[in-house]
Parts: sequence; C-alpha cells; structure tokens
Amino acid sequence: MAEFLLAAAGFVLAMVALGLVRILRGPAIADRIMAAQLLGTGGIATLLLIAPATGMAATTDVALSLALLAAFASVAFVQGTSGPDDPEATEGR
Amino acid sequence: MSETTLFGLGASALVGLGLYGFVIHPEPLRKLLAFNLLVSGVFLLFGVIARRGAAVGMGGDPIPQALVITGIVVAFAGSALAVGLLLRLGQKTGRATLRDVPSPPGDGTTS
Amino acid sequence: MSLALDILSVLAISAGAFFFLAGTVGLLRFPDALTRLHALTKADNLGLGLVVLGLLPRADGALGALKLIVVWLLVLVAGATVSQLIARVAQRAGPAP
Amino acid sequence: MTIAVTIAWAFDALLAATVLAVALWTIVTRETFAAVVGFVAFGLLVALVWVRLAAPDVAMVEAAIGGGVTGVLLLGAAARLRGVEAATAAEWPGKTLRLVTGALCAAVAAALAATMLLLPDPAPTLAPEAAANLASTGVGNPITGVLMAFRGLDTLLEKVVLVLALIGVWSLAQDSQWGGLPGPQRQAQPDQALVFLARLLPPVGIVIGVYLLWTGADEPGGAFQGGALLAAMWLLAMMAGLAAPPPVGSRRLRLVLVAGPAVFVAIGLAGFALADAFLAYPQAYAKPLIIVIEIALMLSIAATLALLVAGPPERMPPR
Repeated sequence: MAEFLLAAAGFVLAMVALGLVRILRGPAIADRIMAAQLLGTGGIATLLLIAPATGMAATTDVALSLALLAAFASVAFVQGTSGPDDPEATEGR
Repeated sequence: MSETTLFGLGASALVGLGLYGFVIHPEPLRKLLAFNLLVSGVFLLFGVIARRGAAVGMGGDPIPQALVITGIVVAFAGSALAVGLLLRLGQKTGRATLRDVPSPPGDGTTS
Repeated sequence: MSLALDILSVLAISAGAFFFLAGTVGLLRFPDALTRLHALTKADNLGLGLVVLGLLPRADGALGALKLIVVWLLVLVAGATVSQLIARVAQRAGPAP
Repeated sequence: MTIAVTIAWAFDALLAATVLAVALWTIVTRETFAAVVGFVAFGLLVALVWVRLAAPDVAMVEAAIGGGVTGVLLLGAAARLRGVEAATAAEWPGKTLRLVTGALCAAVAAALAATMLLLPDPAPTLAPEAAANLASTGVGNPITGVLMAFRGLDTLLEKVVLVLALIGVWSLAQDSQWGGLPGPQRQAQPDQALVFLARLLPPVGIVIGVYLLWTGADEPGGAFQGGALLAAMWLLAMMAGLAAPPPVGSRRLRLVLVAGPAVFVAIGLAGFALADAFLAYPQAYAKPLIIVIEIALMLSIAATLALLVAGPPERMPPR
C-alpha cells in the first residue's frame, strides 16, 4: 500500500509539474496564476499522500499550513495584477 | 545514488543558478529573487547534512534544521529591508536599476 | 474489511489522480483562459476530494481525519473564491492574443 | 522492498528536476511579475523537498515564509515597480561576460557538489546529544528544544534582527509620513469574493496557527510556523480592506512587537537567579517557561512579519 501511495503522489506531482508549462507559456497573467494554483492543490495532495506512505504524520500539518498559504498567495497574485494603477493613485499626491 | 546525494547535487546546482542570476540581472528586484534562490540552495545543503546525521530515531540532526529555521526568518527580514530600499530608489529616481543616471543632474530626481 | 477499505482507497485515489491528469491536460490544451479555469477547478475540487476520501480510512484517529477534511474544505473554499478572482482578471485582460 | 526504493527514488528525482526547472525559469524569464509567480511555485516545491529530507518543521517555515510571505512581499514590489522605468538592453552584461559568469557559477556549484560527495561517511551528528538532553527541557520536539533551550541565544538574537529590520524598513519613510499607516492606499471597493475569503479564512488560520504552536512542544510545529500563519491571515484581512494596518507610531503596536524578545530576555535574566546562567531554565519549570516565551514570540513574529511586508509608513491616518 505504501508503494501505491507514493506512486500516486509521484503521479500527481508529475501532473502538476507538467501543468507548470502554463506558467512558462502564459500568455496572460491569469494563466500563470492558474498554473500556480494547480501546483498548490497538487502539492497539498502530494503531501497528504506522502504522510501515510512514509509514516511522518506531521506531513499532514505541512499540508494544512500550505492549504492556507496557497489561498493567500493566489489572492496576492490577483491583487498584484491590479497593481499598475495602484501606485499612481498614491504617488500622485 | 541515495536521496541525500540527489538533493545535495540539486542544492549545489541551485546555488550556482542563483549566483548566476544575482550577478547577471541588472534589476535589483531580480537580483533579490535570484539571491533568494541561492539562499534556498544553501539551506537545502544544510538540510542534506542534517538528513545524513539521522540517528536515535530522529529523521535528521535537529541542530542544522533549527539553524535553517532561524536562517529562513533572517533571510526574509533581509529581503523585506531590500524591498523597502529599492521601492524608495524607484520613487526617488524613477528607475528600477542601480546604474547611475547619465542624464543632466536633477533630471531623474526632481519628482 | 480491511481489504475492502484498501480497495476503496486505491479506487478513490486513482480516480483523484485521474482528475489531476485531466486538470493538467485541460490547462495545457484548452483554448482560452476561462475553459482552462474550468479544467483547473475540476482538479481542485474533485481531484483533491477523491484523494482525501481515499486517505480517510487510513487516517490516524479522529484528529487525523478531521485535518484531512479541513484541508479539503480550505482548498475548496479558496479554490472557489480564487477562481472568481482569476476569471475577473482574465476578463479584464480580454481574450489573450 | 526494492520497488518501494525505486518509487521513492523516482519521486525524489522528479521533485529535484522540477525544483531546478522552476528555478532556472525564474532566472531567465523576462517579465518580473511572472518570475515572482515562478518563485512562489519554487517555494512550494522546496517545502516538499524539506518533507523528503525528513524535516517537517522546516517545511512548514519554508511554505509559510519562503513561498508565502516572501512571495507576497516580492509580488507587491513587482506590482509597484511596474510603472518604473525598467532596465534597458544596454545594462545587460555582454555575451562574453555572461559566459564567464556562467562558467564561474558552474565552478562554484561543482565545488559544492564535490564537497557534498566527499563528506565523511558516518556523518557527524549532534542528534544523540540532543536526544540525551531533551528530557531536561520538558519538550518532546527536538527542534523546539534546540531553538528555545540549547541554542536559545540564536533565537533571541534572531528576534532582535527582525525588530531591527522593521526599524530599518520604517526609517525609509518620508519625514512627513512618520508615524503614519504602512503601505499604499487600498482601493475602497475590494472584490466581494475576496472579502468573503478574508472573512472566512482568518478564523480557521488562527486556530491552525495556535494549534501549530501548541503541538510544536512535542510534534513538528512551533512559534515560527504559527506566527507566520497568523501574519499571513492578518495580511489577507488587510488586502481585503477588512483590517486597517495600525499606525507605526502606535504604542500598543510597539508593545506587541517587542513583547517576544522582552519576555525572552526577562526569563533569560531570571535564569541567573533561578538556574545558573543566562537563558537557563530551572528544570522543573522548563516546559511552562518555554511555552510562555513561545506564545509571546508567536505574537511578535506575526506582527513583525506582517508589518515587514506592509512596508514603510506612506500615509497619515485619517482624522
């Protein structure tokens, strides 16, 4: 069973790593954010699968904090895309 | 090849990659980004050394691991200071690089 | 009993992994941002959901199971909201060249 | 058995290759914002590597700070520098210089790799010593033991560094704005979906952060991990406009910022009287004292990290 779980983790990692090609190709910033979002979910799934496979229970806690931070980072991406008009609004004074 | 060797080689490559980006990029923000990659590589080398020291039921030597935790936080503090400095630089000079502005004095600084 | 649970785990996790495959293929092959977003949300919700379902019988204790479910719910909520935000970014940018 | 080893090796090789590919892309891509997106992905993958290196404590810190908070800091910088004139082609080093630099960096990497391969084989380790003395601290997580007791001075000084960095960032403010609110003005009408997320996530995040602090005594986790999560949640609320950043002149804010190091120093000085040295804990009270320090540290870390991201004060509070 441990072999199956680790193999599944590897498969999911391979898939989201392939999805990273979208970060590379873009073309729009939204596509890049999507690839990062998929990587976040896939990374969480990978961690959850590794936890019982290796017997390190704390791995689930890593997944837990990652779940919170992935959302946080995605929000920051979206905020960042609306950035160009932001500095002018403040620096114009 | 064991997993520590594999990750050790990867971390070494990461240090080289980060160093290259740090030297080659003209924009300070990209330099900072590359420097963070370099730092990650150094931390991972620590992690590999910690992993090799696994003993008495611990997955790795806890001392290097604790050092890395401290290091990550200090690296972040440094990055935040650097970002503050270069945002100020951008405000002052209107440019995102460190190169001296060759144009007449007062051109880029009076805004 | 434990064999049945093992089979359930394998089936659910395999199905979850398949949705990650589908999500990636969609992200790479679909023509525009909004359809790609559609593919992505399948991986987010169903892929991770099935993986969590498959892992539940193997969770260590109630706390372990609770953590798995919380992870899934967090990703679900964050995924749903962030998809909205991304869709708005994609719309603002208009169809990609 | 061999199948398991093969699968584990394939997994690690895939992970290492992906990390390096993302790092390479982050270096070579033209667009700064896209490079930062790559950097966040990189941070997440490095957290996976830390799990594979059997260091879940570090993985949590890396996920929270390396990818999360540093990523947001750099994203903000990239977004704000977008209107600023970028480097011109003339400022890029020429091809020869790039080749030479590449060769030198490759040499550095090769030297490190060679050192790695030549390390002594029964690797030197302090794990047995840490395990032998862990009982005297009362905590069960060796990393927490090292951070709070064996190398407590490092952790204390690191907290001081954090505060100094924050003073450094604040001192970049213009004189007229000293004591004001950090960061640029946010738009008044944030997205409804974002507001929803920023209402829902922080309560859960606070519970998880406190859980990580609590469990950190015996399992992986601790003040750093919990504090970084709390910082992320606070920043999320700030982004959605639900929480205004506090004015940097606020006395209460400054109290929170120095609470962690102050409690640490106070208990450390008490160590002269109660035990026999600075930062020594009397054995019977070691664990409660460590937890008190960690609680204060977590609050200070959370506030300091979030304010480091928020940046120098740039506007006066509305009156």
